[in-house]
Amino acid sequence: MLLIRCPYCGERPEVEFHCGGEAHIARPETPTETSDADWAGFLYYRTNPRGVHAERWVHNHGCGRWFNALRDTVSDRFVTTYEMGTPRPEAGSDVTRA
Amino acid sequence: MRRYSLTRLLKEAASGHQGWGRQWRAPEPKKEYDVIIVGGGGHGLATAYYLASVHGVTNVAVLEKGWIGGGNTGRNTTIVRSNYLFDESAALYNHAVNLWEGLSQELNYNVMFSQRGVLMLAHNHHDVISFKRHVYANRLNGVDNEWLSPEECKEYCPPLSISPDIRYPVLGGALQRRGGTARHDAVAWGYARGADARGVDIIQNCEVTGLKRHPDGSVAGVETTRGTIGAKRIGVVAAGNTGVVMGRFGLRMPVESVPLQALVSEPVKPVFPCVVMSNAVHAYISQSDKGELVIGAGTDQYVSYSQQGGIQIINHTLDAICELFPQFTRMRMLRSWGGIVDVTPDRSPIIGKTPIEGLFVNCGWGTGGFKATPGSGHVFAHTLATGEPHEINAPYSLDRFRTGRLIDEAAAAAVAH
Amino acid sequence: MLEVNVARRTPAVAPMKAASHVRVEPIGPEGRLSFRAKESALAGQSEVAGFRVDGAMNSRTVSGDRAALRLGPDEWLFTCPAADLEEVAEAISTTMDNRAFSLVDVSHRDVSFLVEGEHADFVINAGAPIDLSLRSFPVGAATRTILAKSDIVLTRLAEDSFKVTCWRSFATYVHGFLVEAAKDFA
Amino acid sequence: MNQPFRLAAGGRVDRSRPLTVTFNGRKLSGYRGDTIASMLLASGSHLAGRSFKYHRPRGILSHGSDEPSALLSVDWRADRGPGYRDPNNRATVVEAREGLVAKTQNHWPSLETDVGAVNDLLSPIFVAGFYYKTFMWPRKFWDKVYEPVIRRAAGLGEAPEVPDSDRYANRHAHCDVLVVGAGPAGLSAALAASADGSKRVILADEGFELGGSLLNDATSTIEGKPAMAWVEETLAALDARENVVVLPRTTVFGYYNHNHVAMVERVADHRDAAPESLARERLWQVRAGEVILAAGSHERPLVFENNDRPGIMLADSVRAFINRYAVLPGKEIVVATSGASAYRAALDAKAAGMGVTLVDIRLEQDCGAELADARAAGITVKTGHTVIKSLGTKRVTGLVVAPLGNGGQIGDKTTLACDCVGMSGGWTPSVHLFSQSRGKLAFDAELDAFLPGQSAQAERSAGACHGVYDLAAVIADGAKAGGGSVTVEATPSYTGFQPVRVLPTDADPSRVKAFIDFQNDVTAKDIKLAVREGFQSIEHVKRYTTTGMATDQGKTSNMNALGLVAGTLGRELPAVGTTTFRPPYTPVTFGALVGPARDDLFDPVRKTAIDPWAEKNGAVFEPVGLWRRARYFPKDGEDMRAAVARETKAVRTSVGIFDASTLGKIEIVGPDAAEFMNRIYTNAWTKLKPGRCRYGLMLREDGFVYDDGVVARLAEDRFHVTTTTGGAPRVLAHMEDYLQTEWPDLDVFLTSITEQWAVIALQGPNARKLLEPFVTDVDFSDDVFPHMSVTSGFVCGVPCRLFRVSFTGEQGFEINVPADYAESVWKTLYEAGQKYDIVPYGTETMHVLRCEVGFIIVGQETDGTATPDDLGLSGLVSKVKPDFVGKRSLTRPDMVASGRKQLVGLLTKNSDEVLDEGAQIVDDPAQPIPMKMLGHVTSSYASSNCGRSIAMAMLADGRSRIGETVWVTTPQGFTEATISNAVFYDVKGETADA
Repeated sequence: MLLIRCPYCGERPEVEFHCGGEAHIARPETPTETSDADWAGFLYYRTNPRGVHAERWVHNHGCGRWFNALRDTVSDRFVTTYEMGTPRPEAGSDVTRA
Repeated sequence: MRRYSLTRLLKEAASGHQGWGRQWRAPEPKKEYDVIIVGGGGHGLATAYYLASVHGVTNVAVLEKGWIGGGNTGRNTTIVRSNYLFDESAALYNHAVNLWEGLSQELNYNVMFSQRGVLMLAHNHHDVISFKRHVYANRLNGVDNEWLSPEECKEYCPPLSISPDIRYPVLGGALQRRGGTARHDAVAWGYARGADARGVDIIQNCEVTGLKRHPDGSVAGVETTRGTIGAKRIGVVAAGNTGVVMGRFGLRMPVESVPLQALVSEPVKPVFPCVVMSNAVHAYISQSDKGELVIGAGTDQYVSYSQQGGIQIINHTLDAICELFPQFTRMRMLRSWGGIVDVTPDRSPIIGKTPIEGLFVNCGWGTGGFKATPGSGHVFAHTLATGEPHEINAPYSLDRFRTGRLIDEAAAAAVAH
Repeated sequence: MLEVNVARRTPAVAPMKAASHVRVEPIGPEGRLSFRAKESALAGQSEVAGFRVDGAMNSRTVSGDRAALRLGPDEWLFTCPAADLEEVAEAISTTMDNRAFSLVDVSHRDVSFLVEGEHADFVINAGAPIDLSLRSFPVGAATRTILAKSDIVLTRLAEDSFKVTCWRSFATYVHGFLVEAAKDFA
Repeated sequence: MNQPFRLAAGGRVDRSRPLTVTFNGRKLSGYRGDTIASMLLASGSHLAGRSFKYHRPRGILSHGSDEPSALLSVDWRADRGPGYRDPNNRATVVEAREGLVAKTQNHWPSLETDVGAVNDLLSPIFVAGFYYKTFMWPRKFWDKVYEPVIRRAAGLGEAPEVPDSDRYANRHAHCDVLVVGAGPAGLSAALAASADGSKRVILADEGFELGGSLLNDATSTIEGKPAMAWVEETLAALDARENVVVLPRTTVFGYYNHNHVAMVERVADHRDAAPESLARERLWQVRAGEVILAAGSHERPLVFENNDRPGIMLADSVRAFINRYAVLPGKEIVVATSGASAYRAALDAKAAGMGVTLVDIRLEQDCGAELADARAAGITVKTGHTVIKSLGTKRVTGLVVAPLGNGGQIGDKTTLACDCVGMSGGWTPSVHLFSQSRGKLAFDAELDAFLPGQSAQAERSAGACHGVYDLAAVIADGAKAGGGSVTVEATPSYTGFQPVRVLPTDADPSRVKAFIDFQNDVTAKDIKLAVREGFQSIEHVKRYTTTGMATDQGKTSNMNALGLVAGTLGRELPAVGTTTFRPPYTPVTFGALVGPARDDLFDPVRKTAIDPWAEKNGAVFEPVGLWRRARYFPKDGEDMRAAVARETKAVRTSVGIFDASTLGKIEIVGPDAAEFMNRIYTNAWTKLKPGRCRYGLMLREDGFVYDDGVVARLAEDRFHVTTTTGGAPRVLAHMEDYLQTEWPDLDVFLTSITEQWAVIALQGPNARKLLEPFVTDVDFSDDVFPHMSVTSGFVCGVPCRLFRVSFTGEQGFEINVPADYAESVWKTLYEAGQKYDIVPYGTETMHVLRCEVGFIIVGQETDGTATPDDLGLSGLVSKVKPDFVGKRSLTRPDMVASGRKQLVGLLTKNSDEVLDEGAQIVDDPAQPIPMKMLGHVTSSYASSNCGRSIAMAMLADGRSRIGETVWVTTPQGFTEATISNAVFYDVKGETADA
């Protein structure tokens, strides 16, 4: 079970959280003017990297806040967590391989 | 290929089994192949086998980064069934079951396909409607699936508790008698042996690191840890690693890879006659020929390539198992493990063309790929041989995510209101 | 003339006897208000109608018979005597007038239990996965977390005394779970 | 009592506490501190079971949890009745207790004479993977004949037949340092880690006595004192420290992410008089700052012909039985070894009075001090010798040995008569947990072992599992891992061994049964066969031969198998790879993993405030998500159809009362509340006036219907939203997600009030007449309080939110009252309703009534693939709003394509016939299979108000086919139905919309 550092509550066990998938996928400003292909890209296409992954989590059984995290998908190690709306940190942009 | 048979087994026994040769060669990669298959799991090996046996395409290589069958093929709960709701799914999975039924004989390799029946339990009014919808749709699609009363469920699976006092009483079940289990490793090995005998090169410990393309953009071959290998067509069948391989080819995919766990108990004498699945309480269970209870657990919620999940997933699965089978709490978990499954937005696979000419993909089987192995390989072989999808896999295109024509079995199972 | 003031309260759970020296007892009616406001709206003020809103995250600040549980950056659970509820709500609305905030009465949504006695922390840790050592969860700590298969709000009243709050329909489960866990300390 | 092989004195058993257990019906006697294995040996017997495949007689190989052979079915509480028996318990770790009832397994008719032993004669056929090569003809025979036979032969013990009578506990714990293993390394580590009192330390050991290898060591000294004296002092010191928790009988079995470690504590099974309330086992889920692994090592068997005979055991186990249990494993022992440590066993056996011969494969010059010590003790030592085979059947009677020429040729054989053999093929560090932590293993050729390499988590290894074997060094290594440092004087250990995979022999290796995996009956020739057939990765060999896949998970066999594969391939051992270890370290009961989550605590049963009344009044309930809801209220003798017919009629003719409390409710508050609603729902909210309600429809971003419900605007900045019962949690989560991550600028707050307000629905022409007298501060006149209005007031004296809404088409009210008041308000209204013949109704009647008037239920008519237009609800989709969740997806090509399934009604030709919900629809029932399916029935009821059956369906292009006839599946075949509008009942009199 992962140990996740909520930016508001500190380290808490994974069962208090829900993962919301890849982060920083911007919802098109004007969906009606977005092509079907681009809309599909927004809805469905994901990076799914082997290495550091930016993803959304919500502390839904805790403070209820959404936040972002960088996690290595090979080691499952969290590089960092950060508040919604802040850009992806440089930290750990290196991709580990196992 | 020297055939296996009882007589040969007896002859070998007399001579100390010195006569058995390799089940498949370990060749050096050639400069070029007509078709390269990336991924030596069941689906990839089956694809190679049918390319050779059905389409006469034998200049084929299967490139496996580790050892064949080492991914989800060797890590699943070996359930085979085809009682899916939508026409597209029924066609695909039933195609597979038809092939399963003759597979041991066709491959001359006993894959121990055991049609012990798959019983899916209904625990609430909503399940009942959903399962009856399946039963009726299956009937009209020629897929066997029948509705059983709780008493009939108990009769078919004596260890089952149909007490009205349990948390989610059993209100009935949908039984597919043709469903069952098979010996997962044997499927990979049998296809490998069959493909090898027809000239296919199975190359293990060979990881694909990049794509070579012609000036016109079409595929020219792959970069691997064992050098560059040319190819006219390439089929990626990399399951959990699809995103990684396609990423190396510069393509983004509508898949996410998550851990899926499973476990077995210590072996005991026969106690569980069939496969039981319960979506409402999330439990799958059967008993292997060796006597182990084989239990499928859920997926973890996050993308991971670690092949390791959290213990809370195991706990919840066993909660459900022991609710339905309270006599099993004193059984012991012997082994648990994780696989990496690639999941699509509609939980249905992608089998067909990609934006790159000559590059084809077969992925997104999620938690249910093993059962489809023969059918998947068969239609993907057709796709690779002809360059066009077989009518059965035509609906499973990448384009459906643009048009919205999803094949959403998961959603069709819907949610309790 | 028809008597219309006939409604009476019925508690969510009938108390069970825990055969243990860890006591698990339902707490009676209580005024509970879910208060939400962003930092900007509070403009640095430290209290709202007698409820402290400057407490640290996941802590409980008591002033008289009123307590404020800081459950999120912009979320508090205010508790007060059931009888004071309306007056308290009035006061809060007045103080917060023409500022963005939310005040919702959840007095009947929630049910609370007292878990008390030596090893009360072990009893709660039978279902709650968080660290309850005094170092990590001191007296006065309060947080939303999980107890087995239910959400709870957990408050530490004293070293061996906790308040467990859950939604009404989960009360029987939570109560049953705590009583079962307490058996280990019979 | 009869313990011929028990030493008169010594050992760690408590002779003041004699006890007896039952073993295959006969009494075994022993003492507290015994295991069933030591008691069996004390009685002079080794025979403890039959092997998995060949049913060969097997004895006791080891003295610990790595035991592959001596597996027993144990009834732990025979005196308490059924539900306490389980199979496959290792005799070597079952702590003896008065009254235990143990049985051996996998034989018929008896342990001594087992018909299955015929397999041993057929073993030339039953080689690795033989079943892949046969049993294929005739095809049908696999399921019917071969497989059943194979299954009956396979399997070990019998599964429990009755529900478990024990309870199990769970505990989440946190510590700074978790020490795994209480041998010399672990004790030393715990001592150092806890020294300054600042760290919380947990020390866990699987044994029932702490001390690890030192428990079996009667001769070594530490700081001049007997080793066990050091253990006792250390334990006393640890007990005195408040920051230390010491857990015996606690197996650390799983090492998960982020130092989440799972252990199982055996709490009750060893207790003579454990209260029934005491949990049998407790699962510990520990989050550790760091983990110190001091798990020790496993001794390797020697691989030679018939190395599996009863009486042949590991050399160190011989020591354990003599020194710890004061039991002689025989009278005449041959110790066969490839290394130094076994000399201790020989010396201890000699000292205990056994006749001892030592056979060492190593040459004189390769031996150390141990050789001289043994000879000095008068032990005959044959160096440079190999073991050809053992003799005997159910007990070893001799060992055939021979000298090895320097060319490796076999010299003259001699037979050493014996009734016991202690063998040692060297040592394998227990790196299981390190490997589970996903640390990388590194091969050490010097020690012929995989050792912990690069760590993946905050963990360190110490002692034997770290490749450190000398006692003094082990204690120092432990202290170092614990963050301290000590140097102690201790008896030098005999260390070092010469790796041998299979002992040299002149017999035809293809005929010899030399066992690698004792439980799964995997022999050296099986491994070689697998390699010959092209299985060269160790994972392939494991899967093909099943070596290492038995209940001992290959603890004693993996290195021998690995070495043999490498040797056969002529590769370096690491090149073959090591198998990755997965949890659990030893098998763990499902019960421990389930813990309290059984019966009433499996899943919460959510009940409404009115549920007690419903139960008293004979309601039949149904589960809806976690909720249980009243489905209908049968009167004497009524079945569901009759009860529902009565309830539905009553609602349309007078009044019915319904508990709608489970509907999800969310209070949406803030200046931007209306804007938020506009973005979440498909329809517009800006113009909705406070005091008015509107039906709202919500999509997922992919355009499919997600949820629906009536929404009331209580004030400019306050909405009271209702959702479906099942949808409540996900709708709130969906809203929070968009609010926080897409529109953080909006000033809106969401609060769940599902359980704050219980909801009593009064529906029917007399609803208002019944309700009005009990409500104060509310004007019921239609112009002030029309259909789709909301107001606040008092009902029966308590504050309420009163909705005038209808899910039945009749005049209706939904009275929201604070939950604690609901039952008494309900009772009051029900009493007063008697003069209108009020009926309580449940979900089934609710479903019928709403269907009669054409209301859908999300989750019944919809299945996650329906658009608003499919449901005929395009009117609810705003054309003017620039955007809302899901809007863009609605214009995707296939969302607007023809042929989509649309909501329609179906009327059966025979008006009494009620279609099956889920039934499929076709145009031509005579067409060949696969048929073209046009849609399916989503809802279907007998409607007493319509005087016929009614059904809703999703049908391809259905709206354009009204009036046409289709065929619908029935259990027997097909039936004819006419497509109609999905509205079946024309509400008479004062309707909802009046």
